[in-house]
Amino acid sequence: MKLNKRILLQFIVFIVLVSIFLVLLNNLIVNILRTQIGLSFKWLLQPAGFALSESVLPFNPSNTYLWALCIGWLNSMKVVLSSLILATFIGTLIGMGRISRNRLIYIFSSSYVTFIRQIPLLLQLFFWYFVAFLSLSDIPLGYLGGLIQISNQGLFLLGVKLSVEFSALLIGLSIYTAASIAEIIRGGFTSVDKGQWEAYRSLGLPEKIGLARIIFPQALPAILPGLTSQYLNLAKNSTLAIAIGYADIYAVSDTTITQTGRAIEGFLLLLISFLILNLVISRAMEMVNKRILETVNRS
Amino acid sequence: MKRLTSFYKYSHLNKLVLNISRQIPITKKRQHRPLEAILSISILAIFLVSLINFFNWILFHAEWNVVTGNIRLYAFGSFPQLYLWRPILWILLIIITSLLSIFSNRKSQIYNSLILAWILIVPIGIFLLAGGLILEPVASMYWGGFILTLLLTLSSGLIAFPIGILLALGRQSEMPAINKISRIYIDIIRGLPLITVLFFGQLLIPLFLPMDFEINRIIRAVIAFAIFTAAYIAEDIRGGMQSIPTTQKEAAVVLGLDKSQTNILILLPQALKTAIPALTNQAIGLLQNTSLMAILGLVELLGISRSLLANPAFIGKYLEVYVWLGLIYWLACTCIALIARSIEQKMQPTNLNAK
Amino acid sequence: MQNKMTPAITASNIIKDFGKGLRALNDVSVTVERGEVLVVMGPSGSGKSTLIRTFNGLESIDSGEIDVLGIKLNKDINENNIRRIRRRVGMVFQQFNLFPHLSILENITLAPIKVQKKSIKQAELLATRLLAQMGIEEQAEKYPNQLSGGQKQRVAIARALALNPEIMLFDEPTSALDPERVKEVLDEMRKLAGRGMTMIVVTHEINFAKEVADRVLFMDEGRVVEISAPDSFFNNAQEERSRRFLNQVM
Amino acid sequence: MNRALLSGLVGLSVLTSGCAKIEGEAGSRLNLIKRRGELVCGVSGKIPGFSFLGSDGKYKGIDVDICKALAAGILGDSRKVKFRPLTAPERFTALQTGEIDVLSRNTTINLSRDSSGGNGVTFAPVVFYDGQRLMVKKSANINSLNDLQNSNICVGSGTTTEQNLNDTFQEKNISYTPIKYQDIDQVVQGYLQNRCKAMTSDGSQLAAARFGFSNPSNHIILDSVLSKEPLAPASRGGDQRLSDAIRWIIYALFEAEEQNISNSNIQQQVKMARSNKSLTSLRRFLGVDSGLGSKLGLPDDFVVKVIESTGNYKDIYEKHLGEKSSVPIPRGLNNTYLNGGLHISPPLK
Repeated sequence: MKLNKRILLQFIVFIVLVSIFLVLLNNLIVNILRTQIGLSFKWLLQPAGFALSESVLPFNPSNTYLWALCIGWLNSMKVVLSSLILATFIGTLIGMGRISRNRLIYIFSSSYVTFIRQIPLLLQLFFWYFVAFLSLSDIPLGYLGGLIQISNQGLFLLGVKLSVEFSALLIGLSIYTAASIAEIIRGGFTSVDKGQWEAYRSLGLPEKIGLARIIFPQALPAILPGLTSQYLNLAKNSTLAIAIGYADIYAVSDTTITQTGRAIEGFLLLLISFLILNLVISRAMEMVNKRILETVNRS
Repeated sequence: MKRLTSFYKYSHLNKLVLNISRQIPITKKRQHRPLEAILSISILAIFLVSLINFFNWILFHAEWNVVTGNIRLYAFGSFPQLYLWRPILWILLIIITSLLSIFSNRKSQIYNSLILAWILIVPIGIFLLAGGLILEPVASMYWGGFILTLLLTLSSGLIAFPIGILLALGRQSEMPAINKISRIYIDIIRGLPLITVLFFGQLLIPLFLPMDFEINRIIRAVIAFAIFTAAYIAEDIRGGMQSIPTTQKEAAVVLGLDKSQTNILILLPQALKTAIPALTNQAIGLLQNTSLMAILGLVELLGISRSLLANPAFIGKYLEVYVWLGLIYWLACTCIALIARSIEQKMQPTNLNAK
Repeated sequence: MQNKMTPAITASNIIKDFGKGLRALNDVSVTVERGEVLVVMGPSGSGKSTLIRTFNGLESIDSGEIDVLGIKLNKDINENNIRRIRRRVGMVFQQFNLFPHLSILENITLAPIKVQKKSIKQAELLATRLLAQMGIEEQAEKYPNQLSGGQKQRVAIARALALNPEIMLFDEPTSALDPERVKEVLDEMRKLAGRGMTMIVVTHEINFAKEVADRVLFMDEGRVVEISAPDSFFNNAQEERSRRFLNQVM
Repeated sequence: MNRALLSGLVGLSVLTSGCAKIEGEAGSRLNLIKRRGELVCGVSGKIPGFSFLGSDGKYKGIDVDICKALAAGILGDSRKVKFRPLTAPERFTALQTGEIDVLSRNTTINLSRDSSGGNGVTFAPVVFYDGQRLMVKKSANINSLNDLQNSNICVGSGTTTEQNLNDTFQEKNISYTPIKYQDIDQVVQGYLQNRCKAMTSDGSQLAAARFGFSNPSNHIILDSVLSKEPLAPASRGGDQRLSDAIRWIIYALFEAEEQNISNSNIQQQVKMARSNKSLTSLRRFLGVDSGLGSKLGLPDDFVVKVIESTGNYKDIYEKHLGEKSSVPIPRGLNNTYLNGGLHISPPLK
């Protein structure tokens, strides 16, 4: 009797959901029929007719919409991967600062985390783009003997030119994500038993070696899952690129949808490209995870 | 407000001192290494220089008329002057409820009715803003600025929370259909950027509705935020439920409680308590995320600021506006954190009997 | 009450597998009479906890049959029967398993109110009486983590008794306690036995077993090795394995 | 999905859509507006002179006043209008889903937008003739498009502006990098901050933006016109009663200017028409003799209501874009045909 009730409950939930779905689908079909456009993906092969401010591979307006979307996706990948590295770097530093015995470093990194996390990322991006970068002059400021140059036309890193949009997005995303990564790193380190810290200190091991050889390997298993989800968040947040004029996958889709009027098709493609982006990151992290755990276990 | 900030500062300092003192016994004797000293001094120097520059700008270079001249717009959008008392009353109610949540005693009658108060805040707010019955109606197009940000945050949070709980329970359920549906929902939504969900809400929801079926864009935004946030809340609560030892469930069923009683009376309350920090982050995230509606054309706090920046009188005053917005968001998020922390502290069993 | 002659629990040939060739219970048969105190002993991993957990359906069985107060359990899970049994059988765990978010009083009154649909007043009256019996009535408003281990376990016993069960199962009730707290819990169990409660107790407390038990069941590797009166078990165990065990623990 | 199920679904949809159509014809949106007692108007909200948010929280500009005129004509009261700020991508969806009644958001008429196979909206008469142009800094020494070889150009994304820019520059073989922003305020910021050598938009918007700059004379708008941009209000396609009403209210604004009837002399004109039976055309225009309004489903004196509240086209123009306004733009093509412009009203008879 109990079993029947359960099957009935599931059946009801299922039927309700399916009927909601069918009603929505019906409305969609009605609405599509009404506009007389129908569903089609043929437009993907028509020339896009718009240029992109930057592209990883060559692109010009006579290329197809499909290629424009691919370029948008690659641009997304580019900014996600580079922010991911920078965010991890900053996040690790700040995270270490959060467990530092140096009061100044501790206070600095703590206020970094609380401050950055209480302000919307979108606002931060506006700040980095319109205030920090575009307020600079045309004449580049050089640092480190000219290896890094910075101006309102972008960043020059070792001769590589990065556009302002890319640089602002890179820095904004990295600084924002670093605050969360710092918390994960800190959590990982504090999850290691206090006795372990006391143990290497009482052995007279230098702090650096103790951290690197004793604490870090034990903290890693606690850090990696959190890190993966932060990387995925970073990828998702990269869509805010549209607010500061970087041609990422969302921005290109948005333009495409406006120009073609193909909202549903465009939206579907956007979803698919995001699923792929997510998949790439989580698979890569799985591999890294495995690799790291292997080496850690070996050493 | 003043009391609130000083309270925060105080507890923050306390925590800081505690943290530092906790680390002292391990250090025994602190060694000062030159590298560390240089690092400290340079951090301090950079910090001070930027601070001085910043205050210099704030006091002597910034032109604050873009802020001071438009406070009403930032706060209420284009809400008609005549009825401004309504949103003001609502904000006062929110402030009072927040203060009560922070300062009231757990055993007091007030504390027990706080949950109801927080739930009622949303319909009261909608009533005060929209009007109807005895109040003159005000169309939602005139809502904007901070009250719209608040309304979006509170109402989507209120809708997302029960959905999140149901999804978390569904995700734990042994019934395959319900389990699968919840899981698919959670996985898909969590895999998507918020902006795409909002985009869906603003541009595609109308396509899924019957022709001429008008649905307010603010409602569509709330639906989109709720759809999005519910998936995250579900995962946080599920995390909380997984952290409860299975023996709790055993103890409950042995007492003859059935599945739903076990879930509602035993597992959920404990899961919610463990999930409070995570849920706080969700609430803060939700408040911040409402700013994305500025991209999609809603005039909430960030949106109204961008409309203002388009006014010829204020062109180029973005730094002033961004600093001002940053301050407001920071204060609002800090308030959420404060409320959550005090609730969490009151829920600690050791504090339960404390006066 | 209606059939005083039938045993409280009859387990016949029950088998429980944990998979991977691990057999937790291997053809166990045992009968517990009404009013009897059965102490179950054995080395760790011998299956004694698993055995008593099968009596109220916390563990399913793979073959055989259990009859608890006339209600039958077998390899087909019958939720309805399990629920009927649980209403009449109380259980006390090693780790107390009190609900940390509820006060002591709420812990005890929860099931009477929600399961037996008693009024709040009635349930609280009962709870206060039970707490008073155990000498911890002043703790009623506190929360579990403000209590000592012994107090917690007594609350757990009170919680189980609040449902007025016909059988009580104890799963190593004193193992998690500080030595000085063990006595207060065992005293409560003695009182309970004195009132004629049917009890099945998994424990390592030999003195308790000697003093209170009607019979001792000794298990090893999922099998019942021997089952006899405490006098004969402790002084004159029949089986080699029992003797070896007793040598180690005594 | 099962094929039979799918075809069944489509059949069902056709059925329901048929019903919807019949319903739609019976109840024009005009009736809905009257019943509601309010007109919902979509505007940009970010273009000085056309529609932008004043510090008093009210929208102002020529697009806004067109909406007010429509409200006055349809409902007899120019205050019975609500403004809904819209971004470029959502404007047509908002119209199609019935979220707004009228779109008055500097929208260019073109074939794909007007046709039933395209965006399927119906355009009212052009209220502003514009052309896409480029603005550069004086100091940059740029005189023609060719001087913009290899430079960055700030442009609003997803607009016809972007497409025109691309078409023109490709034709002339000038290579450039578009820096694309979502909204005009960002385009202006990007340009002012030297992210781009030039910004492009409709000439009127450039002029409006320039007027807000701290030093307007440091910027010049190039003579070359990249495209013609006739801007017009729009309503949902297939609703003739509503689109007729909108069209003729706007024509009335032009006609009033041609006849020199403005908000300052309208009462006088009405008096005159009432007392003098020989002024047939004036009496018809002002609704003293009944007939015209009712053909549109409007009150007979709709013209009076419109002119009373917003004035004629010239009054609206002078208020928001005239020499004394905050965004002065010479009338040029936007004058009546009597003064060498393009605005002309067919006879209101």
